[in-house]
Amino acid sequence: MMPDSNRLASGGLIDRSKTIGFSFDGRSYRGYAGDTLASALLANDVRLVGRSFKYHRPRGIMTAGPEEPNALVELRAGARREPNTRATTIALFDGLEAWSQNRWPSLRYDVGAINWLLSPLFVAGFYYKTFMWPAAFWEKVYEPAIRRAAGLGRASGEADPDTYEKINAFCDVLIIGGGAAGLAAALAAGRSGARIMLCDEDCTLGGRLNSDLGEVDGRPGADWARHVTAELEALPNVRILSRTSVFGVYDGGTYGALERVSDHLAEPQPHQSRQRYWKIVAKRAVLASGAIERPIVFGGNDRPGVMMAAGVRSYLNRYAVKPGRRAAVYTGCDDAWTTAFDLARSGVTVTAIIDHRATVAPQLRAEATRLAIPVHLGADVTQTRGGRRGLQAITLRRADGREQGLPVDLLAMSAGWSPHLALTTHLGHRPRWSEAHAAFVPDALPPGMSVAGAAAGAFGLAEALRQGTALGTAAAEATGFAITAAPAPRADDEPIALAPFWHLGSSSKAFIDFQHDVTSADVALAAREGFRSVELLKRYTTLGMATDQGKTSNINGQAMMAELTGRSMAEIGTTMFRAPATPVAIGALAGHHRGRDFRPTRLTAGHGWAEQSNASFVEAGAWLRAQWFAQPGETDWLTTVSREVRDVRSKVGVCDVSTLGKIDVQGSDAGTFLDRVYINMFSTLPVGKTRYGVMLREDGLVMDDGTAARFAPDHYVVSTTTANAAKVMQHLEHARQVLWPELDVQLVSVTEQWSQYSIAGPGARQLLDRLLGDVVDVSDAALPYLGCVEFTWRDVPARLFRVSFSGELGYEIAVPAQYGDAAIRAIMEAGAEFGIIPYGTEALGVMRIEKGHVAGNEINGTTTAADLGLGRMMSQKKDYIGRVLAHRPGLTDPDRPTLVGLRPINPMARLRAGAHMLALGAAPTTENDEGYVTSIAFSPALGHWIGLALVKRGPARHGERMRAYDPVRDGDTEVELVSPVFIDPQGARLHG
Amino acid sequence: MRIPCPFCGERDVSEFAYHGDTAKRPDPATDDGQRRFFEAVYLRDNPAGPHRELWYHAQGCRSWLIVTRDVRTHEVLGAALATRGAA
Amino acid sequence: MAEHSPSSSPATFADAAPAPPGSQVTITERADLGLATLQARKGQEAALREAIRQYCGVMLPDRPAVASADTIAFAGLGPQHWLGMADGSSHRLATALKAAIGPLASIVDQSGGYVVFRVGGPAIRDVLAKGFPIDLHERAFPPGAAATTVAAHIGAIIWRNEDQDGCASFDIAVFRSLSRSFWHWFSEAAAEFGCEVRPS
Amino acid sequence: MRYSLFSLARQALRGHRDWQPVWRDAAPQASYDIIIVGGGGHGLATAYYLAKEHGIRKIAVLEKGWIGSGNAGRNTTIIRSNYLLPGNEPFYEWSMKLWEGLEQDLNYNTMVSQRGVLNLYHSDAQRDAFARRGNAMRLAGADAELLDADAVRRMLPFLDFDNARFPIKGGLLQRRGGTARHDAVVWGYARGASARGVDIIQNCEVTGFVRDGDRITGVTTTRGTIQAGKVGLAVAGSSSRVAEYAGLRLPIESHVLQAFVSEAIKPLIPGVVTFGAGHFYISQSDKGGLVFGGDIDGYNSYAQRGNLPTVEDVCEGGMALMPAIGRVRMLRSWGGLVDMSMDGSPIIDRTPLQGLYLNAGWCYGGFKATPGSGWCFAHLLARDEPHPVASAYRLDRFATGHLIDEKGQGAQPNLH
Repeated sequence: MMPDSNRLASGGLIDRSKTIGFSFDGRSYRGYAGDTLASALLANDVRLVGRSFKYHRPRGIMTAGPEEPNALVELRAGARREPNTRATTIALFDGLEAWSQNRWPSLRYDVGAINWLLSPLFVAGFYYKTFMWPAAFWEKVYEPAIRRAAGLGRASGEADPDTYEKINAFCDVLIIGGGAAGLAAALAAGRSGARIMLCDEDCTLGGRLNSDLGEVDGRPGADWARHVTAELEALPNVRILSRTSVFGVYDGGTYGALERVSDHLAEPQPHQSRQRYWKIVAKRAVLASGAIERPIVFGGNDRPGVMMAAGVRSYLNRYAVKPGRRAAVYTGCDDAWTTAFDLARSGVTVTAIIDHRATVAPQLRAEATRLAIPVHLGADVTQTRGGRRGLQAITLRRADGREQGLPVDLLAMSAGWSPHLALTTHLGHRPRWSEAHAAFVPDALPPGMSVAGAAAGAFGLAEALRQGTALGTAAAEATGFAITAAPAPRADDEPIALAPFWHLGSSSKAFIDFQHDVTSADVALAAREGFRSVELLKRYTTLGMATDQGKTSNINGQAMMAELTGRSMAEIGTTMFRAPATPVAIGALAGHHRGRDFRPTRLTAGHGWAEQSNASFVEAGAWLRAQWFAQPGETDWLTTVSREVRDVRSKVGVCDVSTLGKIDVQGSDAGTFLDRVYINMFSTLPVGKTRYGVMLREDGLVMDDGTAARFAPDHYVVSTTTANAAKVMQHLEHARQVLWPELDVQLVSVTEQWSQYSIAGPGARQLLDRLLGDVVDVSDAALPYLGCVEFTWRDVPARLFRVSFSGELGYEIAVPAQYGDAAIRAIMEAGAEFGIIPYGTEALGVMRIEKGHVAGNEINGTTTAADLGLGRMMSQKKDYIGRVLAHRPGLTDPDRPTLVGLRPINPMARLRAGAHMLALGAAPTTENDEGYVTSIAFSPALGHWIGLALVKRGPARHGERMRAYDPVRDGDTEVELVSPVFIDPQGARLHG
Repeated sequence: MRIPCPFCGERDVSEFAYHGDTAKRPDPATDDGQRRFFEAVYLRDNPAGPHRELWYHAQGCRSWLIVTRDVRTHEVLGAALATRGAA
Repeated sequence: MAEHSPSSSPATFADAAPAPPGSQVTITERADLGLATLQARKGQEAALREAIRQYCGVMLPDRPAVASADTIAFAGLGPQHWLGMADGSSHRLATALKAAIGPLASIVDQSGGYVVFRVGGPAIRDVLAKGFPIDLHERAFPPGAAATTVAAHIGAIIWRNEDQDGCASFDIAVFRSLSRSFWHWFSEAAAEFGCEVRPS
Repeated sequence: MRYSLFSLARQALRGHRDWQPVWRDAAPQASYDIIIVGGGGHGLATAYYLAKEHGIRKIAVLEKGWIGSGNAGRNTTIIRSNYLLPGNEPFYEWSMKLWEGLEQDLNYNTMVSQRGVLNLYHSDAQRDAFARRGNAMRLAGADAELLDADAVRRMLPFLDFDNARFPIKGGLLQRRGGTARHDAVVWGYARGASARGVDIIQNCEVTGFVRDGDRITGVTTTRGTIQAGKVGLAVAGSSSRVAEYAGLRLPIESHVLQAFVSEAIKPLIPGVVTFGAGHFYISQSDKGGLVFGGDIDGYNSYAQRGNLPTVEDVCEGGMALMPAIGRVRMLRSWGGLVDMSMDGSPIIDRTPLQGLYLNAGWCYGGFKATPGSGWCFAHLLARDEPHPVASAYRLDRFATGHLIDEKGQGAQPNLH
């Protein structure tokens, strides 16, 4: 075959000086810059491009746009493979590689085509009626077969190697669509000085102007579009985004759009994203998204070579490609006659114009006569014939009922146009049926949106230009920009006449949804079985649910259902369009936020020091925290953590606790305020003291715990857990602003301001004395347990708190975070002589469990203060958030699981958190479930595992033996319930 | 959806945290406190129409706002600082 | 103790590629910047404004904006809530403000809380648009405008300076713990334009 | 007509001319023993079991639109019984058992597919929380396996194990979990109920109740007043609105939950996978589309549509978990109105009004509950006592404090 055999010698918007090599199914071809894959395939006389979903029917290119249902390919290879990519929208690039889909072993010889023989069985919903026996066969036999057969293309299965970006944009007027109406709107609005964004999904602005031969302002439409584009590009207030589809309308004038930045290249340039997801906030929008041509439902209408009439014009006029050699046109609409005329002028033999209508405008007939095209009015195409190569002949039924065969390899069809109005319905507004347009047209619109051109049912060029100008002007004016009225661009076309018709009864398969192989028989079956709502029709037959979103099929299916059930189109209505109006790559909507950039990482000021100290890190919410610091020779984490615990309890250790939330509370009512948010009293806390406190939610359950330190009568610093810092801040702001705005209290987060290090162990005081002795007295008398002090250390403000989570003599020292790195190095240096070691969150956890302190595992949103053994802290003297509802019977039930300690009977046995507590001998059932293990640790001091658990009536059952039942880890351990305080119950070490 | 913060101006909904209706905290001293608190905490206004609700501008000025919003259309009908509008 | 933590400059920029010729974006850290939040005590807002005016000649803005005098500036963060800024003062700004204002406001040192980046260059708005969900256009965000918002999941305070070298210049304050993530996002967003890291 | 391969083949030879409507499109009669308001999965299942298990003869299901037009057709089709709390787990396990026999019971292929549900964990604390859940499942007789990272890697090699912000440490697997074809569930129950004499009345919106003092004796509708011995509400998403007609305030907010489906592709994902460090879950339908979703938008809504922050959040989670889906395109999104209850768990109970019964508060998890919910609601309506596995779903539990709060978020519905 001659390469490029269907290319016209001249014309079109392609650049013949730039030849592009590409391959399809492994065969090499040539095209030109400006081609799409579809136009280049047609130019090379490739007609069979894919196999249909269910019946594996041979399929060819049907349209020239994003509504294409048939010509879907796998584009690119390896990790960049993109399934289901429409050949009609892929700009040709050098080295492009595409593969047909849903066939095996090859496109021409597809074993799946055998399904065609079984097609009488494979009607709508056949699987609901069968495949039920034997039951076990579903997952094993039937479903795997169905799953293998379904889907079209294959995802790569590898991580997407390209990058994506999100961009925010704001404008006065967003114009969606850069065809005649959109360009006219942009020109009118752009000249006003308003900030304009113009988005068009094509690589070149102009829309149908690039495919049709009509003139605007006395020059060819495509020329006019170039000219207007240049003017718009010169305006600083206009931003043009080509290759950009607006895919969704959201609340508040927000629009989602996808820009295909480098899809027209083999791969993105360095630092270039593949696609950008734009989030556009617009005060006004003009929708000029055009219209979609409707196919006709007749027997064999899916054969390669049966194409949409306007698509054929695109191939002829824009791409200089003849999609066939002998053509016929089948329509009920004036517009498609132009296709016949353009074909004839391009040298294609047009054997017939077959119009369903009995009469048409005389000038159409005159032009047909001039071009020697036979015309059949009141006639239809009832059948097609052909092989894998596609269409060979059609059967024409004349007005008098006689049928005749016509040998053709191209049939251009058109049942008229449907406004592409998906974006008008995303906020729940429904279109209305217009008899005049024989189409659904926009009715109520999203706030701020107007619709111009074919999208509004103005199918003629002149009217589209007039509407675009008028609505562009109005939109700019509405955003406060004055317009000097300019006339609309001129075109002298006639309004398009059409008579709606939808389908012909046919003995063979007449396709409605080409991609999902939904036929007229399926719609009839749905009607018979009661699926009469258009929504049920869609769900039962899968009409419109394929990747083309029913752009070409919905209306025909709905019309047929209306007819079958004796309802009008207005009565039956249409299904709703929902975002995205054009399918959008999932990667684009994620943008930068994947891999390590999924969420930002918070690092403490001492992070670099910890890295240098061989820390292993653990995610704690957004933070990375040092989990342990392995020393040379330590090969497993338990050895390291046990050593850290022993060293703290025998010498001294330091732990970075900067991640704990810190809230600065000031004001003359600060004490009163804290009394209302904590269950215990804080207004009575002396200056220079800290106190442990518990906060409840208003529902009476524990929200968080921590300490508050009082540095002045009107100044407290509250600490929160790492996990709940933001939640507590929000909660306190709610209390301050919403509940008690009358109080004089101010809050600000100082979590980030202070680097804070916990120094614990018998050597802690000596170390601090060495470090700070010249500026602060750390003696027990001056700084007793729960004391706190502010001071200046080496010209830097610092704070010291005598608090302990480990049960050891403990302090926390805080310095402004810009000095946090210096501080930890100074602590380590001063601590060297005392044998200081750094310890991580695991050792911290071990020591708090040894002391029976509750943490996030126990404060899990379902526990009361009493459950955690903190019930006595609940003040009887005051009101506080959560007090009233904490006294509901369900929260004071003595049977509630309550905190206990656990000790394994076999000292070698390992405990695991998440095990459930059962009485010895009790069957493992939900009814016998008495609680669960919340936290576990290996206690180096005791030499065995210990645990904390919430067990029904736990505190009354110390000494009782139970099972810690953990079937998911094959665990079933006998344990004794004990006090949760395992170490130093008298607190001697703490006060040491 | 965009919320007009009285301090920051109109911002995307993603900057805000939602709290629910504007039920006031009952007087804890009354006899039927538990019933009143139960109603305030659990029985929510859930109309299909304009709804007065609390939002927190967590990623902005940290103001609590009372926003009136039609929950059928998501149209925001007004927003005020809770410190002023709570009365 | 005057060393900087590794989560801010210079380690933040340690992975920065050399700026390609013709870079259209610049970034630098405003190191040693003094920062302090002020919140008016109940009923003291007018007195606080007057005290600040007398102290440094600045009228506290009642909206998201920056007002400045020679060496000190205040950004409106929220109702009756400001961020004071002074070059080279580090934690001493809060001390100085407390001495000057006394009990009219709750004053809190935040010099360690934020890292402040100064960004500019001809393509800076195109870079910021990839993260900042606010309108930074000339008309919407003139010099002196400020906003607290979120960029790429990172909370940020941004304000616009007077233009520098004919280009818009912005300062961006992010929590210190997030400065490395912020830089990572920024450097990726700016890569297509070329990004020059300038010493502070 | 009984469905089978044989009947299908016979009809194929006859051009499928003899198929009958799957359910009768009934007109309202003057009075019924029991009226179910809401023609979704729960309402239709309730009617089916009332007729089949309890022999109630005069039942009507009133649907304001077309059956299945609410959440039954707007979910991500997942079935599982991997709950934590004793108030929940036995109920969901009972529902799972009903799923396992549903097709044979209904003679309708609802495509129940037990391909497994895997919840990934990313930290030791999360592993232990999942172990607690898995153990609770095992106590209730459900299946649960705790997998380590290697086992997950063998199942799903294309997850991001190596470059992740939150590395995958393992997962909790319920092999019996999976998906079912949501619309088919509606149609199957409708067919079964209709065949047992239930009147399924579409385009019949309830506009009020007929009261006799504190007793409900019927409903007013857009198609006239209908008397009833008992009225059961199964109108999740609109529960507060309908209950308001009876003067009831419910512990429920209506929220929007978005979900998404991609273009169909050849099999990639075997079962259901959930991300433990973000809001994302995904499965692949038999038609080939990746069905995925995440968190609710988080504000009251009756709009059946959401906004972009949630779309982005879901896709970010998806890309963080499985960057192999980056080039797969999102094809459709939808929004369902969900009843978010104050503790995240449902309500199946009598109301303070005699004759009025409530099935509500399913949050974003009602689909998997469909058979169990219908079974237990039917039990309650027929016998006036709660079914044992649903006995914790009381309406007064918020007042008494007997909450069933799986996530521990308290009375903050948008966080459940």
